[in-house]
Amino acid sequence: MFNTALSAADLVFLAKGAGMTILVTAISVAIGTLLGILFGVIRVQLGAKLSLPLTFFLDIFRSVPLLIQLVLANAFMGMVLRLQVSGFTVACGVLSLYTAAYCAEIVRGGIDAVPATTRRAARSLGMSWMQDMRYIVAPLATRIALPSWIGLALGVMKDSALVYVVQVTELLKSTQILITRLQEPLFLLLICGAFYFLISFPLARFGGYLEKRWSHD
Amino acid sequence: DKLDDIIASGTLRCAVVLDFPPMGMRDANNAPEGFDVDYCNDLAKALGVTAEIVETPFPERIPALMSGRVDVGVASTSDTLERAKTVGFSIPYFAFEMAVTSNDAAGIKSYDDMKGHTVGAVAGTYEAIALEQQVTAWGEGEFRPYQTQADVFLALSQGQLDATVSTSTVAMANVKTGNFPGISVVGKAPFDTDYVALFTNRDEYGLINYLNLFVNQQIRTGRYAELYEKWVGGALPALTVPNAYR
Amino acid sequence: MFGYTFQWNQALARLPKMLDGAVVTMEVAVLSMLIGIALAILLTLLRLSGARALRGIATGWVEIARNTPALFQIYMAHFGVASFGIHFSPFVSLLIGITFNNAGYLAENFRGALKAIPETQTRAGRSLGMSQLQAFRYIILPQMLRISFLPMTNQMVWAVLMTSLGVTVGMNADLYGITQDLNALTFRTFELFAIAGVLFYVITKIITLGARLIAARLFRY
Amino acid sequence: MIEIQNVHKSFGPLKVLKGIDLTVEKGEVVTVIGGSGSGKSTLLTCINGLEPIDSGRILVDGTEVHARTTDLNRLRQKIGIVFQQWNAFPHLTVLENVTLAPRKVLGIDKAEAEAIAEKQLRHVGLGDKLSTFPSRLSGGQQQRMAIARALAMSPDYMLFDEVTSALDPQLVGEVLETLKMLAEEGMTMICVTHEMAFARDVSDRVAYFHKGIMAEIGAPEQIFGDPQHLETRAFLASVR
Amino acid sequence: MIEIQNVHKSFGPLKVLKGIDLTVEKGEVVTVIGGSGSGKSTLLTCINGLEPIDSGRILVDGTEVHARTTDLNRLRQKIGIVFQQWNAFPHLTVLENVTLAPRKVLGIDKAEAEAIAEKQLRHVGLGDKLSTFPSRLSGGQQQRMAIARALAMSPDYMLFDEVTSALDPQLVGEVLETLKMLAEEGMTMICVTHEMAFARDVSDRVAYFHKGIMAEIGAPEQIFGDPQHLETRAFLASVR
Ligand SMILES: Nc1ncnc2c1ncn2[C@@H]1O[C@H](COP(=O)(O)OP(=O)(O)OP(=O)(O)O)[C@@H](O)[C@H]1O
Ligand SMILES: Nc1ncnc2c1ncn2[C@@H]1O[C@H](COP(=O)(O)OP(=O)(O)OP(=O)(O)O)[C@@H](O)[C@H]1O
Ligand SMILES: [Mg+2]
Ligand SMILES: [Mg+2]
Repeated sequence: MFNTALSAADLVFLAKGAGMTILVTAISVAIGTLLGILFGVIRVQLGAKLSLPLTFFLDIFRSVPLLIQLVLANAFMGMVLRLQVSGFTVACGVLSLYTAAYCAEIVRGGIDAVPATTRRAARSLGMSWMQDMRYIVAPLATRIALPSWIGLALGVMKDSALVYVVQVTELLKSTQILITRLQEPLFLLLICGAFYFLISFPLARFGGYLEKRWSHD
Repeated sequence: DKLDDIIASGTLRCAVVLDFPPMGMRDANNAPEGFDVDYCNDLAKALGVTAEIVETPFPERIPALMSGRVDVGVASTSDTLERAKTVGFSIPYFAFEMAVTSNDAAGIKSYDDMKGHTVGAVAGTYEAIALEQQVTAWGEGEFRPYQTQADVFLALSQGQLDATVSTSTVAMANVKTGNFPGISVVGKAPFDTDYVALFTNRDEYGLINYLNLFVNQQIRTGRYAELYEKWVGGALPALTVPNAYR
Repeated sequence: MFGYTFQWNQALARLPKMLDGAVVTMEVAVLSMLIGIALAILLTLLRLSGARALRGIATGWVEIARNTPALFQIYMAHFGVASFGIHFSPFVSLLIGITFNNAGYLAENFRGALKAIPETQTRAGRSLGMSQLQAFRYIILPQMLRISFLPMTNQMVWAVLMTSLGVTVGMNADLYGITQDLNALTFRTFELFAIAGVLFYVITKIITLGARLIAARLFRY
Repeated sequence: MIEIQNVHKSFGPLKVLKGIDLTVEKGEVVTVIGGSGSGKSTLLTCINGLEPIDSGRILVDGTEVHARTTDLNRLRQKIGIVFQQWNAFPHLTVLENVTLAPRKVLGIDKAEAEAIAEKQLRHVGLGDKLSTFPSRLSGGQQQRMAIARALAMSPDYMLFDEVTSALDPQLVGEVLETLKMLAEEGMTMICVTHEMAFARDVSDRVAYFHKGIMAEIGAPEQIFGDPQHLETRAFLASVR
Repeated sequence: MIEIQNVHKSFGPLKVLKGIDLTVEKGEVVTVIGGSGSGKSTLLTCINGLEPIDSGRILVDGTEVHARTTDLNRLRQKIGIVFQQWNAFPHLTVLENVTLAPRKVLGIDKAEAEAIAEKQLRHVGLGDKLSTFPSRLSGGQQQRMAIARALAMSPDYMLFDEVTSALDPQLVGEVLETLKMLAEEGMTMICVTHEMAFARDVSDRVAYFHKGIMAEIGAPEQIFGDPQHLETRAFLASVR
């Protein structure tokens, strides 16, 4: 169907972009999840009032376009603080906080969904707060939160397409570079879209499946 | 100061825009090449250090400099007064004439033919600002800014744009690649010449001085003409303005 | 403390222009939501319909919208479809891209909401002599929209944030586009984008608060 | 008149109705009793055409329910039905619940529909709840609202499917009272119920269903006093 | 010995306990009865330190529960408590539910904890359900599992908070049997209950709570046979 000038080297170039997409996503989701769990637990422990500053801070990451977050973080690091940080670091930093902001909500929802009576039962057996968290709350909250978390991770992967503004050549940017050279926009875009789809779709389905299965028992 | 730092570190890091042929672009192996790339290499040689090309799109040039990720911008940057409030410019090292490139199907033969058509340019550039003002003055047609020079020419060849104004060097280079069938350079745009300069931090007078002298030396030694012939070709544009000092 | 001199008044002088941009941003977001909701309802119905082909198209839409980046969808709406000789202006391309995305996500939400409405509701409506369409229109749809109200609010916020991607298809009248143009003009990157960020924040807060007020008025049951 | 003639109905491999014959005259009250899964509910949903049937015929005032040419929406207007789950429309007030169908289906204008609705709601004792939302009503009140909603379409027939089964015991009485009142007013009714006392008091005839077959039908005195079938006896013993 | 001395407790403006005094000796079974909201549950959760108190003292074997220096986690090991809602840990099997606390809190190794758990589960009649998940158990079985779970920590005291209230009537008996068995074995127990027959049969003393005050306490014969307070009489009349 397509008569293409795409060479093997270009495919490698695209694959590198895809690798960058996955790398940025993996780092950000990993750090963001750890932070998100921390923030989520803090929010639950402190209660709505005391954690207001944290809530406000996290809310910013969900209320300002990611593009602006990236440009601002980059400009702040570079122009204001005059710190020498690579675009890759900025991208991972911003995406991590972005992930953490959403993840904290998911974690909070998960913890809140564990019935207070169940937690009381655990504490009544002499378990410490940490033991209650570790053996009762964590497994139960994970079940509730995992499907949403999968959705979040996939969302971060899709949103990582924006890190091009801080000089990270990820998949979509690689595609654009090739479009410049080869002038086959539709074909190249389809390859790019297919890549995202092939990663996202099965995992999203899996998340939906888990949600369905776990909501039944 | 920074000049000493560069010499001491042994590397000169230049911000170069790589989707702006023939000033900056990639070869078939996706390695950087172009006028600005060579110019940076010359500067490094003069300083006795090795050059490092840091790819930097237009909007990223200043943060890259401010953060110290690059030492000098060799990035076809117009030396506007507005910008000079933020960074320090050298004397001009290159000058662009503006050219009109059109999609053959649109039947545009000159600058004035663009009236009433959909035209575009790279967002935030010298020519984009001028062209947008022109479209407003004509009172008909539409102006569209795109993010990169590549997107502009893509849109032009797809027929989404009827014509664009860009630096003549860029126009020639893009038409020559053969990537964009059905477009041709049809004439000059009557805009002021766009002088572009090297830049570094505003307060690095030592380095700015050095850059000024370097630009001067490039012309004196004929290296400027040589590079111009290599990447652009044709009549060498003058870098001085009549009746004024700089 | 910082080695950088902030020049806020330079940037603030451009605030009126940025506010104009905010209005365009809202226009795109609101339009994309209205059309998106209508399309999402249609997609939901198609996904329930018996015809395989229709179901397939609707499902394909929903899955592509949910499993590829929004930036990709917008870029596709401009440069991708142009390969077929179809040309949309930047405004329309952005609108199409965001609407496509909205409709996909909302349709998925609506489907979940439908599952939460007991099947007996349709039965009750049909038993009163309502046609299938009437039962959907008067009984199922209002409940579905209520259940989906919070997701719809979130999607509206998303739509606002997504307008920032319009610059990739030549849009420069919206808040992000204007900010970027001003930045190219003055190089006051930090100040300008900080102001844009605040404006976006305020817009999203207005939307969430407004939605809460509307919900309180609308859903008294 | 409702005529049910040799009706068969399956869900996949499961035969739920295995040749039902029953004629209900105008003004008659027929009560259907029987074990769970015996097909009572299915019969009702077949009568108003919510479910298709496999064979046989159901005629309502001479119109064949499952004929292709029958306008089911019109037919259903004259058959009111109330289910076990009180299917209140939660997004509408009580008044709106009752006026919705008259306005949208019959095209009656708002004022008139509200007059009808108010009359029916007062009839079932909900005259003071017009602008309340269903979530504020007790189960018994919701069920009475559902009855008013059906009555507002001025049906000729009413079908009731275990309308009291999901109610708290103390709420059952008020709903049964409403049914009794309707019966006394001469409404033609088919009631599926587990309330034997109600069946005995109100019905003209009682039908006993067993595994998709109408095992026995007769006057309440006969069915309760002298059941002919072994299963009927066993069933009545079990519910007592 | 549990000593409760002039305990006051409020939730915000609401005074829930208004000076409770009660001493429970080793081996004693005290039953607490009283109307809804009278503070019975709150008292139990104060005894094991799940809720702070406003004033007064609670001593368990001489240790003050609410003293800052008290290690509550250790204290709770000797006070088993079972709530109205059967709080099974849904992600663990029955055996894991019971072994979790001994292993993680007491640090007993797996084999030993399982031996203990099996013993306790057999004790409450769940010896054949070890690897079942709680969602497969009836309410009564879940409640007995909760009792076994508490017993597996070898507590010195057991608190029961209306452990049968959320159960279907036919399941109540099996749980009460288990409690009775424990009482006969000499466990020190405080049971909040609405089951008057159980209170009468099993308890050494019965306490009647009314609006945050322990209005009356005495032998079951006295409380049920000859209640001193008007409220006690009214309450007993109402639950009969
Ligand atoms: N939509 C359906 N799909 C498949 N099977 C069905 C469906 N509706 C009912 N059934 C089955 O048909 C049989 C008869 O159901 P029906 O509801 O008519 O019984 P019933 O006499 O009303 O019982 P109950 O007293 O429990 O309401 C049952 O076995 C039931 O499981
Ligand atoms: N965590 C809490 N926060 C606020 N108020 C509470 C809390 N727990 C209980 N209360 C209130 O304290 C009062 C006493 O409650 P408690 O549960 O002790 O009563 P009870 O005697 O156990 O009643 P029941 O028989 O209904 O279980 C009630 O009014 C209750 O609403
Ligand atoms: Mg039934
Ligand atoms: Mg209680």
